[in-house]
Amino acid sequence: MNNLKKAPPVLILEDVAVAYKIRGGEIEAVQNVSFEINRGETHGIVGESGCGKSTVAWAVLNFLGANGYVKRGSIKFQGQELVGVTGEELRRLRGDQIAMVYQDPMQALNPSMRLGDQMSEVLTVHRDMDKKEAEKRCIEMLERVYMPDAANVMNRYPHQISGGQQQRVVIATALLNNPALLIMDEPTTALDVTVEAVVLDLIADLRREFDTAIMYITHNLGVVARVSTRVGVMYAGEMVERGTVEDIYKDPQHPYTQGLMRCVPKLGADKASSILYPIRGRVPPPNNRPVGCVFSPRCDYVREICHNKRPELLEFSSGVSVRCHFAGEIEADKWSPSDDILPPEIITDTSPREPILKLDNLKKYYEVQGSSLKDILGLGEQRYVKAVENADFDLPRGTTLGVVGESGCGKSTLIKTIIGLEQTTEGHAEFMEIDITDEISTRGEDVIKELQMVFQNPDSTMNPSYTVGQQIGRPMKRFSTVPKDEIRGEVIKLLESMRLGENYYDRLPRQLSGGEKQRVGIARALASHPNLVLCDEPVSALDVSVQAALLNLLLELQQEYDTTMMFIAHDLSVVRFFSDQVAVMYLGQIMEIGPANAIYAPPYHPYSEALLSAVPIPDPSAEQKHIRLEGTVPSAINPPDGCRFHTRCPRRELLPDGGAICETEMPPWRETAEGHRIFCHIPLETLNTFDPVITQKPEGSNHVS
Amino acid sequence: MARFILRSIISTIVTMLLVSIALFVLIEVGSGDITVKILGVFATPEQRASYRAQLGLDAPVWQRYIDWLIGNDWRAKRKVGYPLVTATNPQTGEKDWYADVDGQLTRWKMEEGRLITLKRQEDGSVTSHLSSGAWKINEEGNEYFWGVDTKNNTVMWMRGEGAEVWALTKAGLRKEGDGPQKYIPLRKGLLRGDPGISLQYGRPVAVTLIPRIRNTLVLAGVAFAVIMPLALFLGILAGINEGKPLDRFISITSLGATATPEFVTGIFLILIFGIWLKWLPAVALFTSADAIFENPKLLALPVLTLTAVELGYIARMTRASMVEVMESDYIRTAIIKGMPKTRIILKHAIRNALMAPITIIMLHVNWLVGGLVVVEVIFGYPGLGYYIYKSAIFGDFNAIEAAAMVTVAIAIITRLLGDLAYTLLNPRIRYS
Amino acid sequence: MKAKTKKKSRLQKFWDSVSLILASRVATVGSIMVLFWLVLAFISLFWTPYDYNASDFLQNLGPNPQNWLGTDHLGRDIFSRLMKGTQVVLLKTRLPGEGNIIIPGGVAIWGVIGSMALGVTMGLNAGYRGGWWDQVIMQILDALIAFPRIVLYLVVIAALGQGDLVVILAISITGAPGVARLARSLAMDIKTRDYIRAAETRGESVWYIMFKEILPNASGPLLVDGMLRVGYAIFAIGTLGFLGIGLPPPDPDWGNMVNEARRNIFSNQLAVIWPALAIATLVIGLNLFADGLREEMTRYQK
Amino acid sequence: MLVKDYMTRHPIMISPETDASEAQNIMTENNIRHLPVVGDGKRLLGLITREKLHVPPSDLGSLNVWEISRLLSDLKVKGMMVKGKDLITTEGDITIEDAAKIMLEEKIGCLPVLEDGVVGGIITDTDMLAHLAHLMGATVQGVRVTIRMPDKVGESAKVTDVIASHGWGIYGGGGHDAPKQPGYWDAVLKIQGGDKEEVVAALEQIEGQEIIDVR
Repeated sequence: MNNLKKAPPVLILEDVAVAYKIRGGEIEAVQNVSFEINRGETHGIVGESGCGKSTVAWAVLNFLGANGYVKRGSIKFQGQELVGVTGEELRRLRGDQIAMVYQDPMQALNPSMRLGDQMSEVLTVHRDMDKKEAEKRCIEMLERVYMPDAANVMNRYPHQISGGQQQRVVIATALLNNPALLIMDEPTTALDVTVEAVVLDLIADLRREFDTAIMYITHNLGVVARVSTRVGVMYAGEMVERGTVEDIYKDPQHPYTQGLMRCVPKLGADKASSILYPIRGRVPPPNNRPVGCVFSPRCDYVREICHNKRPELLEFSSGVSVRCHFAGEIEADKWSPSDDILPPEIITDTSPREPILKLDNLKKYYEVQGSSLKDILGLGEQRYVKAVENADFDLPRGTTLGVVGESGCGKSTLIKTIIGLEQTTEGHAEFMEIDITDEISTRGEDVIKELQMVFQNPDSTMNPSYTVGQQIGRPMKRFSTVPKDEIRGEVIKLLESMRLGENYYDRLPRQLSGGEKQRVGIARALASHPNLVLCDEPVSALDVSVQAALLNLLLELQQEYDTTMMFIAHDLSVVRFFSDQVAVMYLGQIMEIGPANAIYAPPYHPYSEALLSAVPIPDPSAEQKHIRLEGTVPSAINPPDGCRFHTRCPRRELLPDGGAICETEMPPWRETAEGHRIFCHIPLETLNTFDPVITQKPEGSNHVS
Repeated sequence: MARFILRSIISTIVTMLLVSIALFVLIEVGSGDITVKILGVFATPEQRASYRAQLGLDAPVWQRYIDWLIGNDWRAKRKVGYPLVTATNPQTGEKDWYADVDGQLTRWKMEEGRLITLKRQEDGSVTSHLSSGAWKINEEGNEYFWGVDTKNNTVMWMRGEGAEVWALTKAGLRKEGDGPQKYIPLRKGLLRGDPGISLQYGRPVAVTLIPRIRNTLVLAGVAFAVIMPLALFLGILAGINEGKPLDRFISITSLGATATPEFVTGIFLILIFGIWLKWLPAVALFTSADAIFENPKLLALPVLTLTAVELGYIARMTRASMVEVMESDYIRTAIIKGMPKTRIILKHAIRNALMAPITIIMLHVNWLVGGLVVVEVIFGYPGLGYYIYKSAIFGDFNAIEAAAMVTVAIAIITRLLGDLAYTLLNPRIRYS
Repeated sequence: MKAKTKKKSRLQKFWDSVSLILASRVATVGSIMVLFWLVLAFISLFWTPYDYNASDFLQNLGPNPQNWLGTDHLGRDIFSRLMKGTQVVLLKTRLPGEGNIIIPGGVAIWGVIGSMALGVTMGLNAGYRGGWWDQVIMQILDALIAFPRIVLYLVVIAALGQGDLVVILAISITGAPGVARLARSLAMDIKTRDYIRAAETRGESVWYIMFKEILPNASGPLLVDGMLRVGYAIFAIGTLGFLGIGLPPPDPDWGNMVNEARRNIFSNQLAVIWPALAIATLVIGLNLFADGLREEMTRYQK
Repeated sequence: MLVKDYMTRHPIMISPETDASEAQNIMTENNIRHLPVVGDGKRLLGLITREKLHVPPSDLGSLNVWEISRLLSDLKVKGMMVKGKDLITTEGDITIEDAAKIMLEEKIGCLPVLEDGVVGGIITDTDMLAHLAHLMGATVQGVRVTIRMPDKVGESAKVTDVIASHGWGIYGGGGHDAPKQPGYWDAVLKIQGGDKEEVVAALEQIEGQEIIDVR
């Protein structure tokens, strides 16, 4: 508003380089980073893991550990140089003028202190406020961040509140002293999408209210697009491009930014927008960065000069600055993928095929023990965690079923039950016409080898003690699918189809990157040529540029081997890209299941609709409906009666009596065309009237942040 | 929380039970013939058998275990037909067993084939008279009588068939006639405070053990009071100065002290303070069981030895825990919140840092007890450890069982306390 | 070709571990102290200055050019006895029975091997299987831990008498609970990894998973712990010897040497120092070595 | 229009231990004239202004060059700032005109604004001028007319009626007693929607009012 008077930026970084001393030398984790943040502005910093974005944050706070230091450049906060500030002066800045929120709120809070004490000390220490007054302020602040039952929360300990609430406490604490600069390092990464959406809204509100400058660090391009006004893209310790969100997303100049935009699945209106083109290679580790342009080994436009000379930062009139020798010359629309990163052509075979997996009202309950004396003596009522309730579907051969849902929705339990790691409580499961209701120890080898699994975490998917070859060869040996002396050859063949060479055979897991480990994990799952592969978030721990390559590879292999897949993910865009069928789960119950396209378009289940509107989309020009779920996911021990979603359902009012029926009766399955089923009391006619969640903004309209 | 506590208590009880069985079986079954130790290698098999019967060793193991644990007077009572009670012997101050015959404290003895009733009067004197009508008749038509003899056994005599037994007297084994056919050496059992007779001293174990326990508690208590605050302080000090010279010094010194066996430390200390400097008595001269109360200076070297060994361990634990806590995210949060260093340490770190060591320290008490054995042996300190040592060397199984159970009880109870302290310190458990 | 690369990698591995040790000053000092005694032990197999059991000299001599460390109360050369004393701790175990059968590996080593075998089996079962297995095994371990160590030694020795095997048994039993706890916590950690899930979905047997999938990844901390335990075992052997219930003659036992010298402390004060120092340096050396190694390994992980 | 909505939040602040020369630098670099001096927790201790940083020549008269430079380098903000009862502050809840009045009365160019007892922002004469410019619609395009009208009820309504009837909008403006013409009122309006001629033509129709300036 007050745009006649230009206030100086709150934070100015100029040519900052941060180095860590290690045994026998030092590593420059961050080089030549410059940017500034104004009052009331959110400046996003995006980049893949290991690109130094957190280091920048810690450098601002001068918290680089014993072996890190700012080697060059200057960091000016409110006109004063921060580099070199120590002791009392630094302590006064921290928590008062500069506050920080980081990723895991559970770790960030002291487990043995009351939340109230942890919050109020910010006031009592910095402002010398008396305890009572401070507590009052804290409660006010908690209410401002929409914390339910704020006064009560003050007396609790961190483990007694949910993750989303913990993050609110952390944010409230950071804001108590009204800091000029708030640094947020992946504040929503540990949270579920619907909670994330609420927290992101909150951050935007607070920024407006307090005029705080926010430095927002994340790897998620969608989140940045939603919260920031300007954004800097970091790669391998450098800021390669910087500008307003609109400019960067609409017309990226740096080849890396362009590549990034191409490999992120976008939850656009049509499926074509979700074709992914990975960036070849991987992010170089800090101790092994190229001499010239850091991106040169992976760049499609690389020329001689890129290998020898580091590019200067070029500034455009639009305010966008780019670190590339050929910035402005590269036209992103003329790019065409080279063969090695071309996604596989998906031949959609629409002819119906026989189901390979049939689930019939499958249930999985866990017994829980209460903590009252009665329970201990076994007199209390036996209670259950109802992890999976009435899973009921058929999976046709050769197709992929994506299962989405937030953490704790039972999607992992579902596949664990199918694969036999958990005993089914009730219901029936059949795989290739063989009963698989019981645990794996009761199954024959012929069933076991047809059912394999790919895991989430690349760091734990492989046994660190054995070589790649041994691990891929083990299933072949165990199921005797390959004669002993041919195992090596077979493993190498598999490795090659994973785009890993023979030289990987004798490597140990610690010599591989995350993406390579995941490939080996897939190879191991495919080694016995299973008919059904269950994938548990196989790409969610990987960087986007690697993720795309792996997804494409999986698709290719599925076509080659005619494998059926179940694919679990929390990321709706990945699932859409990958699946033929999608099931949406909430609190153990499948809420909606059907062909992928049908799920992402009306009619929606109210929960799917809320999920879709919560997903941050890496496209500032996309418009999303604003639906936010209130409250937290109820405990699976005592799930709500009737429809499990009724406690949070934003669409209940559409029913007579405000949806009284939802509280008492299980909803019916409502079936649309082409096998799309919705588990809801609201009649299809009404559901059909919902608008699509994601639409494209009309061209030229102002983006108001 | 109720669940956690209840669980600890149940586990404690089960543990004690398991330990007592293991201990009993190991000692009573594992150790060879105890009579070799007591009667010497020249005793005849007949003498041994007789003596074993007198000790009740001819009963099956499970029977002996139950007798040992909860006593056998309730079992003997059924045989005698009267309630069995104890009364203090005015001469020795120890308890003697009597049958309570209509309010009269009664014992019996057999003399030249005749059964004599001994009735103890109010004033402690004993009247004796013949009781020929007391005999009962069994199926085979033999006359027998179950009664309490003057050596605190419930015994069975057969009329006219006085067995020949070998009695152990101060002068050695003596053959006696008129002996009983069966013995049940009366005891109240460990749980009721009577672990039996010490074979070494010939007196009830409880009587000899209690002053020893007291002495040891004094030694351990003083040592504990010195060690705990000092060790925690040093550990925290080292932890917050991680990597600095002060930390190096504390760490290396405590490592050295911990890794040096107690007897080595003890001897070095004797050499230094007792022989070279002559500040303290080199050998603690515990002339009486109460010596430590008369001359507390005697405690100095034993306590110092224990401190040297234990201090390091606890300090190192505390240090490690402190270092871990200081590297945790919530401490980082506190620093980023601009909290002063002292506040971070006192308010944020210490409580969390003490959680882990406290359980470990409490677990470690049995290590301390182990150390006590050595320290007491070095200094000739009349405590529990020395007692166990002596009993073990002698093979005095009643004594060693009792003493070992006491140490185990101490260890387990402190562990229980540690669990409780942990519960109180850790809100995660407290509020679940 | 293949064999060659393997050989090279083994050499490489050896060099890796050496450099790991050298990287830590603490571990280096510790390994020097341990090596010193190991070398002495090997030399003593072939040569000692004098007969370790013969009273060839005057009694209670101080250090002199002939007897470097002096003589004991029976006029035996202390240095020879110290050297000889290393053998039974580190290098050999005397089996009971006829014929003086001797097997390689000292009492301390076998004791630790025993406790490792026992503890690892218990710990893996408790940690991986959980549930009732865990409850029962932990209860047994609790009972074992509740015994003060020395009391347990005393009880075992009171029950079974003296002898190398009894000492090994005592060390195994007392050490097992600690190893089991460590193995259990490692197993509980490792069993959450996805590769264990992968093995389970392959339908591997429980024993395969415990010993082939879990154990190799737990071996690092377990080995370091074992190293520490050798120290504890020597500590314990010394203590038992001191109490007069340790390793039986004829071989000299350091703890017993301390005990004997203590009785004559007024006539020869230094005699007590040498064996005491020997025990202390060996134990401290092993401790430093293990400690430094552990620190270096965790730094590697970071 | 309250102070808290128009003040500068998160002003640059310095600690009392800052060197005077450093303070001078900060002011020059960031082109500002006032710096609140705060302790831990942004508790206001004083205010330093450019004028306050000038060392009176009389203090320097008797010193040589070296002594002067030493004196200057030793000067801390602490000793030079406005403090105690000379330090005038305000709360965020007062109106902007009240703040202007205070500044006029006290002849100061800057008011630190306290929120919860700590510095929440500052409002300066520059802010006031910017505010005035905004009020008058200086930041928007449009026709600026000054109309002189009798000082009585209902006159403004005539103007707004005319503007509304043409579908135009008022994007700023204000009023003042007509200089040297008692009983009259000068109203300034920034009007968007019509061009100059249209606006003049329309407003001229109003009886008893006179357009005295159009631009």
